[in-house]
Amino acid sequence: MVDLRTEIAGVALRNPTMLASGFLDETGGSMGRVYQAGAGAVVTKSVGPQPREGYPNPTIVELDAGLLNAVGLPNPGVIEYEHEVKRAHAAGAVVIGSVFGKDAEEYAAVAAKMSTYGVKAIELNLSCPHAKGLGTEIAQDASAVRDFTRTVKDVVDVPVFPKLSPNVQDIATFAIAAEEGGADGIVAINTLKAMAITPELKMPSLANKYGGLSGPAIRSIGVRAVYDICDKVHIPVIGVGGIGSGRDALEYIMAGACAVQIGTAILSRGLGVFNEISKEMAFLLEEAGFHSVPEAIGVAHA
Amino acid sequence: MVDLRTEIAGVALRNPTMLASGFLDETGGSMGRVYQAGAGAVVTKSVGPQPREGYPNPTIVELDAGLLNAVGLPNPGVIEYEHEVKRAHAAGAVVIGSVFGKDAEEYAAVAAKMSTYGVKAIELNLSCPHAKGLGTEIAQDASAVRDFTRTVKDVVDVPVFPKLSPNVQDIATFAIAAEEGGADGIVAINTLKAMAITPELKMPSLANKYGGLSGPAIRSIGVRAVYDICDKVHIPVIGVGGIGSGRDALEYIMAGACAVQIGTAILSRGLGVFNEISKEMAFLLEEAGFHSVPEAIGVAHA
Amino acid sequence: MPRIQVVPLLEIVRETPTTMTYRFRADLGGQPGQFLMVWIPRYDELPMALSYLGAVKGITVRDYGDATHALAAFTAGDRIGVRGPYGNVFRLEGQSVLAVGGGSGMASMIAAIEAFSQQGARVVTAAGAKNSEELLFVERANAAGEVHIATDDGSRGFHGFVPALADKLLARDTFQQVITCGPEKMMYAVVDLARKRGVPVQASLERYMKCGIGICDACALDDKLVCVDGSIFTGEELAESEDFGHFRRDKSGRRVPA
Amino acid sequence: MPRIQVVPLLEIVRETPTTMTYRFRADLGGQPGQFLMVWIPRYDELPMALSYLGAVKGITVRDYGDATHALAAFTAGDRIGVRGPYGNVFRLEGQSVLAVGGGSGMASMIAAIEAFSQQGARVVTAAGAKNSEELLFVERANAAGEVHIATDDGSRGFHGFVPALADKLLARDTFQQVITCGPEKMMYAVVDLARKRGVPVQASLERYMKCGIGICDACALDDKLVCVDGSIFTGEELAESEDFGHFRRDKSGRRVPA
Ligand SMILES: Cc1cc2nc3c(=O)[nH]c(=O)nc-3n(C[C@H](O)[C@H](O)[C@H](O)COP(=O)(O)OP(=O)(O)OC[C@H]3O[C@@H](n4cnc5c(N)ncnc54)[C@H](O)[C@@H]3O)c2cc1C
Ligand SMILES: Cc1cc2nc3c(=O)[nH]c(=O)nc-3n(C[C@H](O)[C@H](O)[C@H](O)COP(=O)(O)OP(=O)(O)OC[C@H]3O[C@@H](n4cnc5c(N)ncnc54)[C@H](O)[C@@H]3O)c2cc1C
Ligand SMILES: Cc1cc2nc3c(=O)[nH]c(=O)nc-3n(C[C@H](O)[C@H](O)[C@H](O)COP(=O)(O)O)c2cc1C
Ligand SMILES: Cc1cc2nc3c(=O)[nH]c(=O)nc-3n(C[C@H](O)[C@H](O)[C@H](O)COP(=O)(O)O)c2cc1C
Ligand code: FES
Ligand code: FES
Repeated sequence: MVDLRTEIAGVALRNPTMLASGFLDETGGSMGRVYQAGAGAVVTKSVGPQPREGYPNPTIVELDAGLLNAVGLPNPGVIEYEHEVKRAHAAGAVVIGSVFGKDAEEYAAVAAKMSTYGVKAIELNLSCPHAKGLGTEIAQDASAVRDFTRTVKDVVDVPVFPKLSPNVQDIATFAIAAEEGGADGIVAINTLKAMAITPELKMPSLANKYGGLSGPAIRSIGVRAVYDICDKVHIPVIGVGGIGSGRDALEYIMAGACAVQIGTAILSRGLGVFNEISKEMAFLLEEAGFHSVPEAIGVAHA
Repeated sequence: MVDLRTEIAGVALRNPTMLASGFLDETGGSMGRVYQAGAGAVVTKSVGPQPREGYPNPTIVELDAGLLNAVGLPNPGVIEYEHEVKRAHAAGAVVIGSVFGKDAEEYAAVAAKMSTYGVKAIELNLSCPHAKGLGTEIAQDASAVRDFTRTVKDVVDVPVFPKLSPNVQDIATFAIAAEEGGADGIVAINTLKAMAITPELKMPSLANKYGGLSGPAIRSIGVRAVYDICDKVHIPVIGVGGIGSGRDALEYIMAGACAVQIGTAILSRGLGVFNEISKEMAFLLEEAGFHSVPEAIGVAHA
Repeated sequence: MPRIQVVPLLEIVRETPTTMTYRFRADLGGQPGQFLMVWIPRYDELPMALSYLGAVKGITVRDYGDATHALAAFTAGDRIGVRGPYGNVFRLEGQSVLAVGGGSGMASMIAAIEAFSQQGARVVTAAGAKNSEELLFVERANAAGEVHIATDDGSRGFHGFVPALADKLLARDTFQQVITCGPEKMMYAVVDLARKRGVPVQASLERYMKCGIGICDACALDDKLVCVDGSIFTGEELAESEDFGHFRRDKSGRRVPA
Repeated sequence: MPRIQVVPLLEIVRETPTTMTYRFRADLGGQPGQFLMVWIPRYDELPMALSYLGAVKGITVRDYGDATHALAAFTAGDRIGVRGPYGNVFRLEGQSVLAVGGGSGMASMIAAIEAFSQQGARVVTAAGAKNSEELLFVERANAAGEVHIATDDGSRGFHGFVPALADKLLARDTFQQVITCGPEKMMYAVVDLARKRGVPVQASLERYMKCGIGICDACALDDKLVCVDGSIFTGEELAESEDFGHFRRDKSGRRVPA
C-alpha cells in the first residue's frame, strides 16, 4: 500500500489533501467536520484584525468551468475566531491559520494572535484579487512579499506559508521574494481576476463586479505556477487550484507540490472529496510504482 | 430584426464574429471556408519574417474546460503567405493579418509586407505565451508595447490592433501604452500561461512543457480584461477568449468590445459556430430591446 | 450554461400589507420546502422558499429590509435572477400532520401543506400572525385541510402566539407529525412542545446565506449547513443543537444571539 | 477527464522487417479507416490508423523517421498515449470491392477489408510492397477474400507497381467500388484509373497533423482538412483537388511538392 503521509516544513499530515481557505472554514464546527471527513489539514478562512462583513450578494456565481466569487473577506476578526479554532481542535483537526491585514504590522499582529491558538502554521493571504488594499496589491510587489513575510516570521514560531497570486507576470519572482523573507513554504495559487456579465440584465453578475475565478478552469494555470516556483525555490510548495480528483492532485505533486488544497471541488463531490482524492492518489501512485507521496514530488521536472 | 453589422476603426464587418488567430488560418483555403461559413472577418495565423516549423508534437491537449497549446508559431513566412491571403480574398474573405517578429523592426517589416496583400487591418501578436523571444516578453513591458505599435504604425496605412497578453498584473496599463503608440484598436486576450502533466507518464503533456490555455476556462478572465481596458482607453476593443455562444459574445460586447473573435469553440460547434453565434446574439439583443450591436457595446459599465 | 436564470415577473400579487407573491416561469424543479437564491438586481441575492411549485413558480416575500423593499416596487415584466432549487424537502411521515406557521413562514410550508393533503394525509394548519391582515395563505391552507388561526392582537382567531395554539391542538387531537416554519423563537417553542409530546417534528430554519450551495459556511448551524443539510431539520437534530434558538451567525461569521 | 489515455502495450508483433503492430486496450471506439493520435512519450505524437478495432486495439507502424524508430524499441509494458478515434470511415457502397494497398497503407485498409467481407461483400485485395518481405497483412486480407500481390522487385506476385496490378484486375473483373491507401503517387494513379473506368473510389490520405481535431490547419488539403473532412476522400473530391498528388504542407504550413 502507498503511504499517503506527507510533511511540509515540519507539519505532519496524514494525507496530502488540505481544505483551501475560504471554504467551510468560517466556523469551527465546519472545520471539524471537514477534517473528520478526511482532509489532512484545514486552512481557516482568512482572518483579519476586525470583524468584516464582506461584500453584498451576489457574491458567488457558478460558471461553466469554475466558480467566480467576490465574498470580500468576511470574517469574525481574529479575537472572536479563537472560539472557532478551539472548536476545530476539539474535533481533532490539524488547523492552519490564514491571515490578512492592511499592512505588514497588521499581518504580524493577526498572525501572532492566531499562533497563540495552537495552529500548526500560518498562511499569509497575500493574494485576494478582489478586496482593495487587502493583500491584492501586496502580492503584486515582490519586495512587499519579502517584507511582509519577514515581519510575520519575526513574531511567530510556527511555519509561515505565503499564498501567492497568479495575477502577475512571473509568479516565481514572488516565490523567491517570499523565500528571501524567510517563508517556510509557499501556497499557490489563489483565484484569477475575472468577471462574468449577465447579458439579460446588462450588468456584471457579482455585486462587486470583479471577482476571483477558481475550479477546473484554473488547474493548468496553477500547475504551471507550481512547476515554475519549484524550479526557483528550495522551500516546499502547496498546490491549489482546480483540484477535483486524485489525478489532478498528482499533476500538482509531480509539478513539485508536497501537498494540495481543495476548495471548489467540494461543490461537485461533497465533503467526501478529501477521502476519495486520497484513495485515487494512492491507486495512481501504486500503478506508477511509487510507495509514498514524497517519491512522486517533482518527478515531472526530470 | 437586429442589425448585426459593426465596425472597428473603419473596418466594416457584416457581423461581429471573427476567426481568432491560430485556428484554420495557416492556409487560404481554410480561411476562405471559414469566411463563407459565416465569420465577419478572419484573422490570419501569426506570420513572421521566415518560415517556422513550430514545436514538435504533442502541441495541443484537450483539457476539461479548454485547450492547452504550444504550437510554437508555425507559419510559412510572410513571403510565401501572400498566396494564402490571395486565396482567402478570392473566396471573398475580409482578412486581418496577424504578425510577429523578434523586435520592433521585424514586426514593422512583416506588417509592411502583409499590408501590401490587401488585408483590412494588422493585428500585432504581442502576446504568445510560449515562444521565447517572440512577443512574450514584449507584451509584458508596457513601453515596448507602445514602441512596437508606433514603429508598425509608421509603416502601414491600415489600422493596427495590438493583441495583448493576460499574463500581466494589469492589462489596462498595456492597453493605454498601445493607445499611446497610436493603436487603432486592441485585441484581448491571448491564452494564459498554463501546463498540464500526464501523471501516468510522469511528464508534462506538451512537448514544449509550457503552453497557453484557451476556451471556456478563460472566458471570465477575458471579459474582465476587456471591461478593464474599456474603462481606460478610447479606441475600440475586440474581445476574445472562451466565446462559444451568443450569450458569451454578449458578455464581451456589454463589457465594451465592438467585436469578438472565436477559436476554441470551433472544436465543440464546428464551422457553423460563426453563423450560430450571430443568430444567438441577434435573438438575445432583440429580447433585451436593442436594435443593433453598437447600442449594446459597454452597457455593463452603467 | 449559467446556473442563474433571468426571468421576467409574470404577476405580482399582494398577499398582506407587507407581503407579496411574485410569479415567474423558470426551468427548474422544486419540492415542498425547497428554496431558490433570488437575485434582486442592484440590491441583493436572497434565499426565498418556493411558495408555488407548478409550471409558474412563485416566491412570497415580506417587505423586510432594503432588498425586499426594493423588490416590492418591481412590476410585471421586471426581471429577477433565480438559481436552485436548493435545500432538502419536507417529508410526509404519517397520516395526520400539524403545520405550524408564523408570519411569512407560511410561504415555506404552503407547498408541503398542499402536497401532503394531495398525498392523502389529513393536514391541520395553525397559522399565526401579528394581526388578521398579516395572515398568509389561509385560503390555500383551508383548501388543503382544517385551519386554525392565532393573532398576537386577537384580531382574528386565538388571541396569542401560535405555539400556544399548536399546543392546544396537539392536546386535543392526535398528530403523527408536526412541521413548522416561522420566527426561530416560535419554532423553538414548537419543536420543544412537539418533542415533549413525542410527535416527530420538522422545522425549516432561516440563516444568512451567501452561496446556497454548501461552500461558504455563512449559514453554519453547529457543524451543519442550513443551505445543504437543511433548511429543514428534525426535532432530534435540533435538540442536539447548541445554536438553534440561541445563536445565529452575522454577515462576518460572528456567533451572535439569535 | 483527459482526452488522452495512457495505455501499456500488451503485445508487439513484427509484421515485416520495417513494420510492427502494437496492441493495447483503450476505452475508445473505432471504425474502419479511422485513426488515433499516438503519443510516443519524449518523441512525438503522430496519426496512426487503427489496424485492429476489437477490444484489443492495434496500430501498425512503419519504422520511418525518428519517432517511429524510437517506438520500434518499445517493449510490452511500455506506455503510449492515444486519443481518438478521429476521421471519417470507409463506406461500403457495393457488392464487390477492390482494395488497393501500398506498403504500410494496408494498415489503414485492413479493418475495412475485414468489415466489408463480414458485411457480405466480395473483397479483392491488391497488395503492393517493395519486396515480398514488406508485404503487410496478406494473411488477414486472404481470410477476407481474394488477394493479389505486386512487388517492385518481383520477388512475389506481379512484378511492378500495384496500380498496374489494380488496372488489370479492374479490366478483367467487375467491381462496384475501389478503396485505396498508400503513397500518394500510388493513390493518385489508382484514383485516376478507377475514375476512368467509372468505378467509385475512396482514398485515405496522409498529411502532417498536429491537432487531429480540425483546428490547427496543419493538414489542409485545398480548403479541406484531412483530419476531420478525411482522411478518406472520394474520387470526385480528389478530382477537384489542386493539392492531391501534387502538393502537401510542410510543418511550417508551406505548400511544397507532394
Ligand atoms: C431557506 C430560507 C428561506 C426563506 N424563505 C423566505 C420566504 O419565503 N419569504 C420571505 O419573506 N423570507 C424568506 N427568507 C428570509 C429572507 O431571505 C430574508 O428575510 C431576507 O433576506 C431579508 O432581506 P432584506 O435585504 O430585505 O433585509 P436586510 O435588511 O438585508 O436584512 C434583514 C435580515 O434578513 C436576513 N437576511 C438578509 N440577507 C439574507 C440572506 N442573504 N440570507 C438569509 N437571510 C438574510 C437577516 O436575518 C438580516 O438580519 C428565507 C430565508 C431562508 C434562509
Ligand atoms: C490519417 C493518417 C494515418 C496514418 N496511419 C499510419 C499507419 O497506420 N501506419 C504508419 O506507419 N503510418 C501511418 N501514417 C503516417 C505516419 O503518421 C507517419 O509516417 C509518421 O508520422 C512518421 O513519423 P516519424 O517521426 O517516424 O518520421 P519523421 O522523420 O518525423 O517524418 C517523416 C515523415 O513522416 C510524416 N509525418 C511526421 N510526423 C507526422 C505527423 N504528425 N502527422 C502526419 N505525418 C507525419 C511526414 O510526411 C514526414 O515528412 C498515417 C498518417 C496519417 C495522416
Ligand atoms: C468562495 C471563496 C472564498 C475564498 N476565500 C479565500 C480566503 O479567504 N483566503 C484565501 O487565501 N483564499 C480564498 N479563496 C481561494 C481558495 O483558497 C483557492 O485558492 C482557490 O479557490 C483555488 O482553489 P480551488 O480551485 O480548489 O477552489 C476563496 C475561494 C472561494 C471560491
Ligand atoms: C492552437 C492555437 C494556436 C494559436 N495561435 C495563435 C497565433 O498564432 N497568434 C495569436 O495571436 N493567437 C493565437 N492563439 C490564441 C487565439 O487567437 C485566442 O486568443 C485564444 O485561443 C483565446 O480564444 P478562444 O478561447 O476562443 O480560443 C492560438 C490559440 C490556439 C489554441
Ligand atoms: S450559504 Fe454558503 S454554505 Fe450555506
Ligand atoms: S491536424 Fe489540425 S486541423 Fe487537421
